Amino acid sequence: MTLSVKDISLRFGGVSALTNVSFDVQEGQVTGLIGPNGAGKTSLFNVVSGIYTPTSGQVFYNDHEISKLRLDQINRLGVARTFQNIMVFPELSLVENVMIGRQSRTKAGALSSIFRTRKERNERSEAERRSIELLSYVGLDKKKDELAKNLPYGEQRQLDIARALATDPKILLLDEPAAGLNLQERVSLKALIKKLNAMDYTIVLIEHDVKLVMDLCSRIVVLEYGNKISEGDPQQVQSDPKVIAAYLGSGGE
Amino acid sequence: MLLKKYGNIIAIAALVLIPLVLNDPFLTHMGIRATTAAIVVMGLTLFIGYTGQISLGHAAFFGLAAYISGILMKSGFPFLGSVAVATISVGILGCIVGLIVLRTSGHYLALASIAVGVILQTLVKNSSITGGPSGLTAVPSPSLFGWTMNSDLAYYYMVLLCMIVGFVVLRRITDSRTGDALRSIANNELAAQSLGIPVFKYKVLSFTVSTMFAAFAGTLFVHYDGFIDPDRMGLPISIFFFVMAFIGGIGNLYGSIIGAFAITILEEYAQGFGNYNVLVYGLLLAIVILFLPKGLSDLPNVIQRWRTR
Amino acid sequence: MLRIKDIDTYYGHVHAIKKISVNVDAGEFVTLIGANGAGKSTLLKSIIGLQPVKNGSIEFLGERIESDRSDAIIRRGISIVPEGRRVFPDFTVAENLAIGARARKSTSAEMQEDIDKILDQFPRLKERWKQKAGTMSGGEQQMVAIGRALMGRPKLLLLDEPSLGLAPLVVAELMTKLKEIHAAGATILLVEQNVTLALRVAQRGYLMESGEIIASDDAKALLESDAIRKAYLGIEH
Amino acid sequence: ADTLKIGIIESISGAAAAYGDNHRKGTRLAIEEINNAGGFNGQPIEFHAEDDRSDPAAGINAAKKLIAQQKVDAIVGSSASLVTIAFTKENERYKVPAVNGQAGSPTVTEQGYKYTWRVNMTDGQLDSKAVEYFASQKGAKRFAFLVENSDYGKPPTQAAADRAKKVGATVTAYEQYNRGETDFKAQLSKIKETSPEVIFVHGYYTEGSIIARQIKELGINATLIVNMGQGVPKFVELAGAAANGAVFPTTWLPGLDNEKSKKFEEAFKAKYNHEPGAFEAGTYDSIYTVVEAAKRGGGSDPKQIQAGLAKLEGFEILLGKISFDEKNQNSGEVRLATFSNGKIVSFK
Amino acid sequence: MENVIQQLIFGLSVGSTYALIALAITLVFRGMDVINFAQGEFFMAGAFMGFVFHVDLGLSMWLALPLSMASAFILGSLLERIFLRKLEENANGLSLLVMTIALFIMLRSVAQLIFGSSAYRFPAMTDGVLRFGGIQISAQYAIVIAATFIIMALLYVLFTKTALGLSLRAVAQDKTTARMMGINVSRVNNITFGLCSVLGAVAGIVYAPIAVLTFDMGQLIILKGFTAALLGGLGLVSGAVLGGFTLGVIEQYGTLLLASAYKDLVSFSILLLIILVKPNGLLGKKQIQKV
Ligand SMILES: Nc1ncnc2c1ncn2[C@@H]1O[C@H](COP(=O)(O)OP(=O)(O)OP(=O)(O)O)[C@@H](O)[C@H]1O
Ligand SMILES: Nc1ncnc2c1ncn2[C@@H]1O[C@H](COP(=O)(O)OP(=O)(O)OP(=O)(O)O)[C@@H](O)[C@H]1O
Ligand SMILES: [Mg+2]
Ligand SMILES: [Mg+2]
Repeated sequence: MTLSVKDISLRFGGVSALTNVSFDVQEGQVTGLIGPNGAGKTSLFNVVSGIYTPTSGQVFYNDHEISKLRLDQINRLGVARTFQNIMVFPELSLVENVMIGRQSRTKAGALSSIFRTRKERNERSEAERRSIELLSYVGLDKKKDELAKNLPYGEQRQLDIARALATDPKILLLDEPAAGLNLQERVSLKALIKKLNAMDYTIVLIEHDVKLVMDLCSRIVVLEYGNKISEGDPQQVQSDPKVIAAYLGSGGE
Repeated sequence: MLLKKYGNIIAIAALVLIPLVLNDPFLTHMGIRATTAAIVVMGLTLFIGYTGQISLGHAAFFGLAAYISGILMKSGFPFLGSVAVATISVGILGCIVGLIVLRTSGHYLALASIAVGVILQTLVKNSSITGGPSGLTAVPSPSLFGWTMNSDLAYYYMVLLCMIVGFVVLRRITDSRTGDALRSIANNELAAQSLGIPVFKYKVLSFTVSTMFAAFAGTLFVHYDGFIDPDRMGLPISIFFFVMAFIGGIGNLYGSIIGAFAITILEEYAQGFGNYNVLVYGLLLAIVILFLPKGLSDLPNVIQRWRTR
Repeated sequence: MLRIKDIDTYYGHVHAIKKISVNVDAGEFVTLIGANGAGKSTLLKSIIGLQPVKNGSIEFLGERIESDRSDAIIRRGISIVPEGRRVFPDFTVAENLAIGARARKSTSAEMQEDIDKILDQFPRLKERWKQKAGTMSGGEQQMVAIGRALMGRPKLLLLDEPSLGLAPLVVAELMTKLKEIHAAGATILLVEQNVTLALRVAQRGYLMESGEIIASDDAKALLESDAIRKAYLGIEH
Repeated sequence: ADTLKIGIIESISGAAAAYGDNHRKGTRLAIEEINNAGGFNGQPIEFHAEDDRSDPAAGINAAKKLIAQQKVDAIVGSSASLVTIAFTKENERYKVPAVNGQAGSPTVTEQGYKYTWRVNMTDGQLDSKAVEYFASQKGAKRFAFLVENSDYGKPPTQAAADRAKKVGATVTAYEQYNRGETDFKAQLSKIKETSPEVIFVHGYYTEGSIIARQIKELGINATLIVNMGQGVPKFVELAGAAANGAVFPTTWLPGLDNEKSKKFEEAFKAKYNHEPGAFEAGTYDSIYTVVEAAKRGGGSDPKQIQAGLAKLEGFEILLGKISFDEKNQNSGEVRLATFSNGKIVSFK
Repeated sequence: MENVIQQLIFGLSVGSTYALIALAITLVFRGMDVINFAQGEFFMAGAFMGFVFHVDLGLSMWLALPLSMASAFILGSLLERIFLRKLEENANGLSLLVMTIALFIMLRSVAQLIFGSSAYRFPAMTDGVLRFGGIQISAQYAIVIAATFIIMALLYVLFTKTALGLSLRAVAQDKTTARMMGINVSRVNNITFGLCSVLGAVAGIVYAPIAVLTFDMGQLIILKGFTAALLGGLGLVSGAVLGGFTLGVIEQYGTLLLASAYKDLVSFSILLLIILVKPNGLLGKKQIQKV
């Protein structure tokens, strides 16, 4: 067991974004997190990645409590995320965007860069090579020198994934990675996630594309109004009347 | 093309040769003024331009180091020792101040930096070893190995050399992993942090380096002018440095140098307008902002865009 | 109602829209589809004057608008749900909706009527009425953006991927709603990634690729066309 | 013969601009008079003026420019002490004399520069004289100070406070304020508690006039002494009735009974439409001093002027007969004046 | 006890002048998302306009005040048209900020060219001193305090109850989207800047009798106004007023209890402490960034 969410509650003034949510993420699996709009999915990511401190409850990563850590510390432990709202570095090129992700896995300090030591130069060119490789995962290597702000919406989301991967995470939290992609592009995304999963990344996926979630995930957690209303494998969840009422609808897509 | 490739060398050659060829003591003097300012502005650019933060208190660090170095040398310390002690101690102070004020950001950081500036200024103004409000007078000129530097031209070359070294150092920082981290903070602090970048640490680092540049420039200033008073630590001077950084082109080290030279020249040129000098200075400033919102260093691009139109 | 003739749009040197012509007649429901980076959003931006067009002309209700200021174009009776939502983060839901009615200078009775309809459509917004839009969830923000556009009672409604981030049920309801307001007389231009859905609700469609229109036809015909099937639908199921 | 070229450094803009105005009026009148009377050696004298923006560094710029580029023979200025303190180093270095007729800080001449001369008295001398007079002649025992926290306000009043203690009076309070402030009730409340007989205010007349008003508002009953810089008609205009009875030490004031002063007053009023004050007189004197020095030194060369300055003993200017001490500081007579019904009159 | 209250009143009266400037800063910040460094100069310009109408032309205050307000509006919107309009397209907020610095330099210098370097007296609207028992406050300060609260109320209504206020705030948040809502951004900015100039004029005119008129009277007050606006919570109308009063009281007691030479040190240290504890000002709410 890698990630374990225990009794998490999160309140903003009167608004209860999460209420006593608990679940575990198994190593090497793709876990889905679904639920209606405003159910608290993103908030849960924000708690796990350290952006929000939970009002109560804890998050454990490999039996190590991380709910009190800063987000950069959590990232360094191996938890990376993408954002639902675009959060690329607009004024940096694509390759630079991804290279920022390499920061936590590189070491050179200000002094060694002032003296341009060989080690520093090697490390830097290695980081660049790796970044371009990661860009090719999401099909953006040809645009590597473009500024991120000039990318169309869909591609900015892809860039976000490459950037998160650059931190060499063990767990990857993806928040609606398919939003803004057309069907064909969703197919590539699906392939990418499968590939990553095969490469031993543990993945947590928030998506409103139910088909994508059902195809990819071995386990699914369903939230509604901040409460966990269901959990299980795709079959179980899909046939859970509570989930159908709250989220899937009886018609089905 | 040629300019791009040999631009640096041409620029350095010009900076070295022009004062020598023209041999106008006043021009040399303005050169010293501009290069000294450029050192502050380059450091400020690291913090404002690259890291995306704001400081309106750098003049206090500039002035404080000037005082320290001046007092040390007056009390018998060697030149290099005074400069080093002043720069390093102010750098340490900068680090401590950074640890405190960088908890805020945006306009509140601007205010916090102003507050720090005012506090330091008031302390200096009311202390007796600094000469109080009357300032520190008769600060000795630098002397190296028993040779006293009292030629302006020599001083100019010394400051110029410092500026070039400072430029190279900053250039290497900004072109490195550290520079990447700083720019990511300027772009999106939260995203940067979620990618494992210790944002606060980098901000403090950037602030400390920039205060050290200001401090170093302050020592160069005081041993040249031989005089400093508490007003030089004040908000107007901080704003002045800030404007230089902006006019040259924020987030661009060449811009810092261009900005420092341009404002120094602009101010001096405006003198020709007698009573209207301040108005002319303000107007020219406004015109630059209006037509070159990305600063003077953007001029080539603007011209090119204008040509292709 | 909207006649776009041979326009070009550039981002610096990037030629994002290449000599495109698009017509939307009064009362029509038209959709615009295409891959990432095809130029769909750019076309919408060009229509409302946010991205200057180089050549050609844009007519709205018989008048040339391509060199008008954006706000003036909007005030002619156009509303937009922009890409990336762009709600006003410091405004509450209430204020965001109110500002949507600014261009038209609605009376307060009209506004109340519109608000009631919108809250009916998105009950979630009622619960969040006084919350700052910037703190809302992605889908909630999308609802605000859609509601805000509807507040303008537009003659022409432009939607840039309105389904983005919405839960499946909400998307279905949204499409029904769009049909409804279309039936009530509004003209709609819809940009969507969810091609099937878009072509099901719209009457006519344009297919864009690298800044050009490569096909345009009846929605049904497009849905069945080989080009679309190959590019978008062939792989489904 | 060579033309005499004078460089003028004055604070046209910045914090000391009001005093730069005095400087400009005084010096220009003198130059005009001299040139109308045939100039120096039959040639009109030339001048180059620079704005020091009330900033010492800008003052150094100005001095470098005037000396190195304009090749002036002497510098007159500046209105601001700190500026003068900073730039006179250049005069020393290039051996070009500087003559000051307005700056008040003792440090200007205390630095001991050979090429720096001052014809007016220091504020320290003036303030101390005023305090001494009140302590010994008027039997005042309790003095409170309210001064601008700057080089302008502090050093002279500290000297004056020391003098007060020396002559057996007590200093009940020594409060400070910053340039530009407009409310002094906190300081005045503290001062009021110490029930002083005299309140000495040293600063610009803008703040000073407000202080005078607020002293009345708080009902403090003490004689107000202000520094020379405030002893101008503007003070009355700004302070209104509150100015009445305020006393100030000065080097010169209108209505003196001597030919030179009368002529100056007339010419000044004709040119500028208002009465001159001590600063206009001092700066006017500084130009005459340079020209006379050139005459006595035998030419317009900086060296000759410098030599001539040393020979000026006894030369009569508005401020009295010149007598430089070993630090080139002129001494002179301190007069006390007061505001009476809106007019400046001698204080008895 | 009486003295304590008296000193508090003194502090509050000084604070009200800070609050007046802070309110205008708040207006521009809410409307244009920029700190207007030229606000002190609008204050100065307004005071001089009042002086010209009231003293030079001898008009009664009832005429001079509206005339000054009208001229101030014209001045403000003119400046916006010439110097700021072109920058609004440019997303870079710093360029607006630096432009207000340039405006500050220019306005001040023009005032000096017109009115010279010397000071002028603005006659008090009333000379009276109000007394409550042993406690006194000059009537002019009472006018300033009244003006502060009136402007606060007006701004509050503007921001929360009017369509213009809504547009103004929308423009400050996101100009492009504001345009998509059919808002004429340039016109809104023009009005905002005009209004901030009007506020400056009102502040200048009610304050001028307390002090004196000089071309550089805006210099110190802008720093205090800026400080007050942030201290209370940037962008909040009530924050500007609270910040102004707080700063005034802090200064008053700082001067009373400690050496007056260290007054700035005391007040800025307290300020630094406050913003470290409350990084969004006294009334500002903690911003939780939603991602
Ligand atoms: N900072 C905040 N302040 C107030 N309320 C908040 C804040 N952050 C989140 N919320 C509320 O918490 C709830 C959960 O939001 P969250 O973003 O987690 O939803 P979600 O499940 O990701 O929805 P979506 O599918 O629409 O993205 C929402 O109703 C939102 O309005
Ligand atoms: N600001 C910009 N500068 C330069 N190029 C841009 C800019 N914005 C968009 N582009 C380019 O213009 C093209 C069209 O972009 P546009 O955003 O219109 O695509 P789209 O069809 O809306 O894509 P998506 O479905 O991802 O939203 C893309 O190739 C993009 O890279
Ligand atoms: Mg979400
Ligand atoms: Mg798009």
